[in-house]
Amino acid sequence: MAIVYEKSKALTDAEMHYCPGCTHGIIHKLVAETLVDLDVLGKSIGVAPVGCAVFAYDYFNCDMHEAAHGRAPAVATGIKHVLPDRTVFTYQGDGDLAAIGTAEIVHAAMRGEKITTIFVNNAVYGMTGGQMAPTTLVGQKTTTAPFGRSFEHYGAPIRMAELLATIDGAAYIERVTVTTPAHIAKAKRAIKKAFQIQDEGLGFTMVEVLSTCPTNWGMTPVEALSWLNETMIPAFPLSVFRDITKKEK
Amino acid sequence: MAIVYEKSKALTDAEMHYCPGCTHGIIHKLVAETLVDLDVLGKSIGVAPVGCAVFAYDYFNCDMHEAAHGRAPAVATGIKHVLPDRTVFTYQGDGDLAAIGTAEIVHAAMRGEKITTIFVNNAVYGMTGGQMAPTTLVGQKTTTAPFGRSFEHYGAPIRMAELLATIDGAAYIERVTVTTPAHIAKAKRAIKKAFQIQDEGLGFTMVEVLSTCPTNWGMTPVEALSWLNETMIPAFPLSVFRDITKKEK
Amino acid sequence: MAYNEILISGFGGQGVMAIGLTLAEAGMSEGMNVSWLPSYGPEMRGGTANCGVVIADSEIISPIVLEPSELIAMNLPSLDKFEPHVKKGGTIFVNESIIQRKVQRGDVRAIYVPSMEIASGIGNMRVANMAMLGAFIKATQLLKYDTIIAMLTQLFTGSKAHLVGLNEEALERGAACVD
Amino acid sequence: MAYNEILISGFGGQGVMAIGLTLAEAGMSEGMNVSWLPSYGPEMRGGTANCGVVIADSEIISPIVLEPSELIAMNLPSLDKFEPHVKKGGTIFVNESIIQRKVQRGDVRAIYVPSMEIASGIGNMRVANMAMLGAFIKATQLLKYDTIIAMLTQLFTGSKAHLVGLNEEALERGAACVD
Amino acid sequence: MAGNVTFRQDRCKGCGLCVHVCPVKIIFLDETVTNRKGYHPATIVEMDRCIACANCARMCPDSIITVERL
Amino acid sequence: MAGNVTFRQDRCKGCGLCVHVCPVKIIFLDETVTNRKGYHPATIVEMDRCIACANCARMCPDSIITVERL
Amino acid sequence: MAKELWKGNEAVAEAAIRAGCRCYFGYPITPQSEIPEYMALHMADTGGVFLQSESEIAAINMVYGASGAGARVMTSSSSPGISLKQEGISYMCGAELPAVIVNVMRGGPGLGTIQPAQGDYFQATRGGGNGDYRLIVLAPATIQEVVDLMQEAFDLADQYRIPVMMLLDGMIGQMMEPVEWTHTPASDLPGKTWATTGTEGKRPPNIINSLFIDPDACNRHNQHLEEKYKKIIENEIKYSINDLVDAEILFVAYGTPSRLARAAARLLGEEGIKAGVFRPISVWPYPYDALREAASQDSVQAVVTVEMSTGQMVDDVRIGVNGVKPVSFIGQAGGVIPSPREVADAAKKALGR
Amino acid sequence: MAKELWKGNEAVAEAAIRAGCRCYFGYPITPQSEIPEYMALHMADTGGVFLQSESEIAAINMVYGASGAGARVMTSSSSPGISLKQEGISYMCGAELPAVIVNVMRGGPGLGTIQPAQGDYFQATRGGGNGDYRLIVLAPATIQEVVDLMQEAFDLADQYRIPVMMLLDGMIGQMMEPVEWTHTPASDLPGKTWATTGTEGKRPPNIINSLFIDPDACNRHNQHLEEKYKKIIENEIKYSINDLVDAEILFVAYGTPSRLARAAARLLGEEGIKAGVFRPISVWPYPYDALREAASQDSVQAVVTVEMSTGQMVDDVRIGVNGVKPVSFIGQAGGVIPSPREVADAAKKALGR
Ligand SMILES: Cc1ncc(C[n+]2csc(CCOP(=O)(O)OP(=O)(O)O)c2C)c(N)n1
Ligand SMILES: Cc1ncc(C[n+]2csc(CCOP(=O)(O)OP(=O)(O)O)c2C)c(N)n1
Ligand code: SF4
Ligand code: SF4
Ligand code: SF4
Ligand code: SF4
Ligand code: SF4
Ligand code: SF4
Ligand SMILES: [Mg+2]
Ligand SMILES: [Mg+2]
Repeated sequence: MAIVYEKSKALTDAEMHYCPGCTHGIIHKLVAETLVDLDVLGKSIGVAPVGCAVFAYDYFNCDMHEAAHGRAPAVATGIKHVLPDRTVFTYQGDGDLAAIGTAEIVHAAMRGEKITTIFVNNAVYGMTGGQMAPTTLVGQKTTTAPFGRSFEHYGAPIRMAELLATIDGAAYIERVTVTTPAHIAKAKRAIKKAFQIQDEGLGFTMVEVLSTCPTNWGMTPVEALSWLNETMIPAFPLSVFRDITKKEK
Repeated sequence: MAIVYEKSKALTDAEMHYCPGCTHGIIHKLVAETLVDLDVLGKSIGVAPVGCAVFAYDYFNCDMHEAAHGRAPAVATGIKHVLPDRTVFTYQGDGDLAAIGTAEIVHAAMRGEKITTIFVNNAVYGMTGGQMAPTTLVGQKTTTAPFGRSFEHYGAPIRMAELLATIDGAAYIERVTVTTPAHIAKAKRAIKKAFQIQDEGLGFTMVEVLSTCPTNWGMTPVEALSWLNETMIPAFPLSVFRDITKKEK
Repeated sequence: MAYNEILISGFGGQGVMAIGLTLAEAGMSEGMNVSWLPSYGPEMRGGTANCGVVIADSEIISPIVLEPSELIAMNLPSLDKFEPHVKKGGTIFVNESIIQRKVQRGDVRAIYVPSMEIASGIGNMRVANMAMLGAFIKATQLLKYDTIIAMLTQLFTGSKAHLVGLNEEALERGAACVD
Repeated sequence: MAYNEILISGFGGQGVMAIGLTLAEAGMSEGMNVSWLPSYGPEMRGGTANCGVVIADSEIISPIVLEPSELIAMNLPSLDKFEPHVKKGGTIFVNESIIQRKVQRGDVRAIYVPSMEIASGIGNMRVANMAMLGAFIKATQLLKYDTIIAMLTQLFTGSKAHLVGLNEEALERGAACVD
Repeated sequence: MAGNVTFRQDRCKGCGLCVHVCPVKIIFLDETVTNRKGYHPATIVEMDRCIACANCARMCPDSIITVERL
Repeated sequence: MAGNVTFRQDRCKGCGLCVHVCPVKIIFLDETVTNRKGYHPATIVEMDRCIACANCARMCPDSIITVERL
Repeated sequence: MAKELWKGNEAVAEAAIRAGCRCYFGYPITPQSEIPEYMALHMADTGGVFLQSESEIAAINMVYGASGAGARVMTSSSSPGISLKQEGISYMCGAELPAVIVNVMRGGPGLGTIQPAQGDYFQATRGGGNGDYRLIVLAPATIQEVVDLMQEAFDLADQYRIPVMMLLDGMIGQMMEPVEWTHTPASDLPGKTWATTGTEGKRPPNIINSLFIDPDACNRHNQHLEEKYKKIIENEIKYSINDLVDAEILFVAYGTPSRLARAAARLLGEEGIKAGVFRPISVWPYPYDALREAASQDSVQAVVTVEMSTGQMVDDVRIGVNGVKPVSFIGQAGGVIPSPREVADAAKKALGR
Repeated sequence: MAKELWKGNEAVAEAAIRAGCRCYFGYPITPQSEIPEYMALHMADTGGVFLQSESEIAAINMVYGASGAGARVMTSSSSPGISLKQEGISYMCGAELPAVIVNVMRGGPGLGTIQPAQGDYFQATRGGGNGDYRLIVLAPATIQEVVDLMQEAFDLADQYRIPVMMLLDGMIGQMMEPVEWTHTPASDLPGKTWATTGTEGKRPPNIINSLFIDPDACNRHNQHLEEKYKKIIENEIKYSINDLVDAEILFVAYGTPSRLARAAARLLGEEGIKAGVFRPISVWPYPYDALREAASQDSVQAVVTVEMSTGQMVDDVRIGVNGVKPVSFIGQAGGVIPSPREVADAAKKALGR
């Protein structure tokens, strides 16, 4: 009897506090599995954000540092410069990374910090109760955009992968999702590649993962998967936006 | 006897504090002339940065608001939402806009704020005495990069025009310079177009102007012009990066 | 002189906050001073929550209910946590549908309400909290039954008007648990 | 007991800070207590700047020179601004190359040094400040001439060694202005 | 190619994502059981139909599913 | 097409940008004059050679040049 | 007018709108997100501006701009978010711009907890930002008072050209109490002739600025601000006193703890110990003199400060009491609410009983 | 060892390197940019890290990360930049991480001026950030003291797991004085077993965190911090007293103004008035008891606080003196330095002469 799948050793036994069916949990697994696959768990330091993933420090079975809202890339920069041979990653939501933390992520990318950022884009501020995020879709209703995000007032959602891909220090940028087993497999490959490129010291790496927030979208977890596939992906195309290992070949 | 050129009415009689030959002064003139040409001086509110242009409030002959370092786009946003029929512009250096103020400029662009940003890129922190800027060229020596900016440590200079051009809310983004009378004429056209698009309410507009800092570059003003032309322009190509009026046609 | 300090506690989703709000609104419309103060547990989703309601005909000094005169315990952790703090001579309303144990103290009055059975009997699980409220009103005589009905009638209009009846029935059946 | 509070003031670029630093370094190497405090005017570029140097054989209390015992005025605004603050019996060194007027106070000693003429005579405009320093040393007898020479010799070596001589000459010609 | 699937039912949040992705549709939420968290946990009766694809386990956000190949 | 160029010499910073861009090379910094700011101001002697192109004025960062066409 | 049950956070927002606030900039944070959410829903009805900013820093700088442009403007946040606004607040004080800033305090330090606390007293009253400046800081204890002070906050801001902070503990933000909406007639306030609204070619340019590069000018500006602060100290101190007659204990507390102190006083009364409660309503300007006077009353044997913190306002109590009576402190931090029982015990300890 | 003439800012940087600091993150701002510039030039020699960050906020959060990873780390800035670090400082205090933060104060509020001032005393000693926390704050008055305290600052930080702030007025940053470099042997400090350096599979994960969502846990954490702060108050108070014998006037001043006060004391001495100077070196923990004791001395008739601000430390002086003697204040703000003459006059006024 062979085990086909079991919980990753890189996750602690703590029960996760995420809402039922929230795909934050799936993304955690992929990161954890990658740390095991690449055999870097013991030399990894993760940086947790402020957002629904704030308790990520309780879930990953490696050293963890809880950052202030938006500042995870700066914290990771501090860690990596002290410990250049360690594997350092940040795990950040769209409010954290694309709103308050815009400057920090842009500059970590510019400096080509050898870190990996897992960017969980769920088009909303999950933790604080469903307010508008910079990634909220035009027309999408949130508690602070009760009539739907208006283009006239707030513009269109920001596409961070595309934006960061304009920066030379970024070595690898891909956008994926986890709404189907196939997507999950692809997301896993992206995350693995990002960590590999980090360990090769080639520069900043980020995987943006489109994720659901059934609670604040007001949907069942399964409905949320469909909404993501049908409505979010067109606004946030899945693609590799930068890969300097390709150029080199 | 016809006057071919005289000091713009949109500049006060105050003597400017800029170093001899610093092209900040030329850029001031172009903005001033534009306000007169478009007949918007009386309805203009300018936002001055923290940087060598901090005293811009003494030079422009319109209402002026001095912002905290990097926050000019937020200040301008506040003003414009209160007074949507006014012409609002920010005048910012590369430290101000591309370092500490990264989040504010990105989000003003995302929201499509109907403001015009004049972005003076001189590849250095002028006011504080020549420290490295995010736009400092690789290899360029500064007081905080005494051995020259290293790509390994700091990455390559950030290209804000290109970065902001990935954002839907940006209506017009161009990079120009003022090192020759021909460049000056072109820069003037760009600035004029940006203000026009602002007044048409089409979105965020920015003109990045490559500018000299003879003092901190350690050059004569004329040498500085050549260095800019020969060394900076290749790193910061002059071009229109976004123009939504073009698409519409 | 009325100065009631009421604590309502249970799982998120059991209508704990709504019971409190209804009490506060009713108290206010009967001309009394009221306050309502929610407290959410450390868990950010699910978990236990409670609210304190003060209803008084004099000035309300503190809105914080630490030693309630009445406790409405919707689940076991709530009863465990707050039973010791109820004032001597106070009343504890126990949601006996999911609380297996009895009140242990001898110096308080205990009232047992099978709220979920009542609700499922009426055919709408969402009125379980109204059964608790009914018992409360009957036992304390603090508020008029009519005040609640009037509030319900205001709240549910149009297509929702039929809910008034359901709620009323829950109130009554809850009240019937008080002997 | 020496407790000299010296103020050196002039345009940026006149070597004001360098005079002060040289004094402080020399004082230190002669075993005295010293402090050097620069003050830049509100203009960020150009404009007037000054520095205060305290040289004492006792503990230096405050490094801030508000009432100098010696003032070295390199330009007119400096003389205008600080002449009134010089201590009674103090000394004012006037860069007479660009200061047209005389010292007005009768209770201080005034020494006039044509620093720029001296410098151009030597053939290097950058030694003008050394002429002022020479006058200062001669007049105050606070520091040894040799100390300065030794410092210069340490500073200028190799291809710059010839500057020692120029500076020395400037010091001497400045000293000659003191009668 | 049969599989064996185990759930840590006490931790199941009844989100239904495993149900959704099972290609052979054998997982269901057991409404007869309410776990300590108040949810109806996922379960399988027709285990012999399982093809051990592990879709369910890969999808489960709470990592409570283990899949073995018999 | 001759021009007349005036400088507010007291405000000139002697940066030489006008000198640099004058197509007919008639502007020079007058070393015989030191203005109140301590600079040698720009000046023109051969004014009749000026073609009133205003390059100098457009380039002057301190806006101290006025150009007229005679 | 009839009473209505209002939640503190929503009452803050509604009261601001009724006070003529037409401009809100803010960033979500628990436990005050109902304020921006209420504004998002209702500001548009008034033709006003609601904008969710990219950060608290952007929000305060938008407020800076909007206030400069002459608007009645506010922002709100909770503790860590308020920390981020400190530079902006310092700028607004320097540039003398009016605005209302609401801090619904949660437990700290750092991320702390989302439960109610009072750990930001120092930050609010001493200036968490750089330089010598003050805010007017108002600390209501009931929702009705929240509502009443909100109008006053905007008026004071405009009258003195100063930011006014509403310092609420998270409890006040979350609780509900009846509110009676009274219509306050508009105050007679100076016109905003300094605002940057465009010259229209009719006046010299207005400049909003906090830079005074010349130290003498900067010092003069600071002395000018000092004068203004003195005027505020003279005219705008607010406090309330309960049960001072024959009090042996004088509790000092602001916000919700003042209500705990009154509950403690009732418990003490049951034991025959008389206790009064001194409640600063303006915590800057602080009612030092009134407090000293109350403490000086012969019957008072000890002054006990009650806070939801590890002791911050107690500094002001010491300054006010100035040694005339012993001062002690009782409090809990991090979201824990001290019970009236332990407050009463602390008082007994202070009395040596 | 021979004395060398050092500029304050450069001495700070050199002393940090000698104290084992191997990590610097900062953002330029006048009047302290010589610190990062010196670090840029010399940190590499030691194999250490110098990184210019994109902002002060990024800098303090890099410090947060580097400190968590076990490094001896510092940042420096000046007033407005320090305002921006407040959230980060609050986090570091919450997470109990050591670091040294240098503030070379300039005039405020807002952009203010680049001239020296002391307007950030409240921010430094009361916490400009959210929540109940403290920093150790050291305020040297000479360059030699800067250098000596720098080593101590790093050691205290590590010993107590607390950020230590060096609070310098801009004057100390810019001036030059002779320095004697003495070699302090490394202190016996606890190992950083809590650092996030990677588990290597050999220990359970370490977590650096300031979040305590459960209020009881958060309160316990606050009480734990309180205990630590009490220990620091017991052990780490530093001050100096000059000329207390028979003093009629007691000046209280920190940093450069303490030297002005001594100059004023000399002027007063010439007029036959004896004046002593009490100088807190640690402004947190503040030497309240020592100050009260000094002020209680019979000869002392008045206590006069001297600051380069409109009056901030005077609050602590009042708390310390606690009414035993009258307390008054003399100061100038915005970069203006009060003259010994006016300080002496203020003293005479306080004496009623
Ligand atoms: C300085 C600061 N501002 C605001 C907050 C409140 N806050 C906590 S999480 C969050 C946003 C969370 O959204 P996101 O980053 O998208 O993560 P998600 O919860 O959606 O996964 C905010 C605004 C905070 N804790 N600190
Ligand atoms: C919060 C804050 N940080 C830092 C500074 C110091 N500072 C003033 S201007 C400046 C950078 C100026 O560079 P840039 O924006 O490129 O303008 P330039 O002077 O080159 O035109 C800095 C860092 C400040 N005033 N405020
Ligand atoms: S609020 Fe949304 S993002 Fe947060 S745990 Fe719940 S579903 Fe996930
Ligand atoms: S420092 Fe540079 S940018 Fe600033 S005024 Fe001088 S030359 Fe211009
Ligand atoms: S392993 Fe595959 S077939 Fe078996 S239960 Fe899971 S999803 Fe269904
Ligand atoms: S995916 Fe996991 S948590 Fe969700 S229902 Fe299935 S087993 Fe339960
Ligand atoms: S106008 Fe043209 S030709 Fe005449 S001086 Fe100027 S640059 Fe030369
Ligand atoms: S460009 Fe202007 S400032 Fe420069 S030298 Fe010519 S006239 Fe003078
Ligand atoms: Mg999100
Ligand atoms: Mg620049």
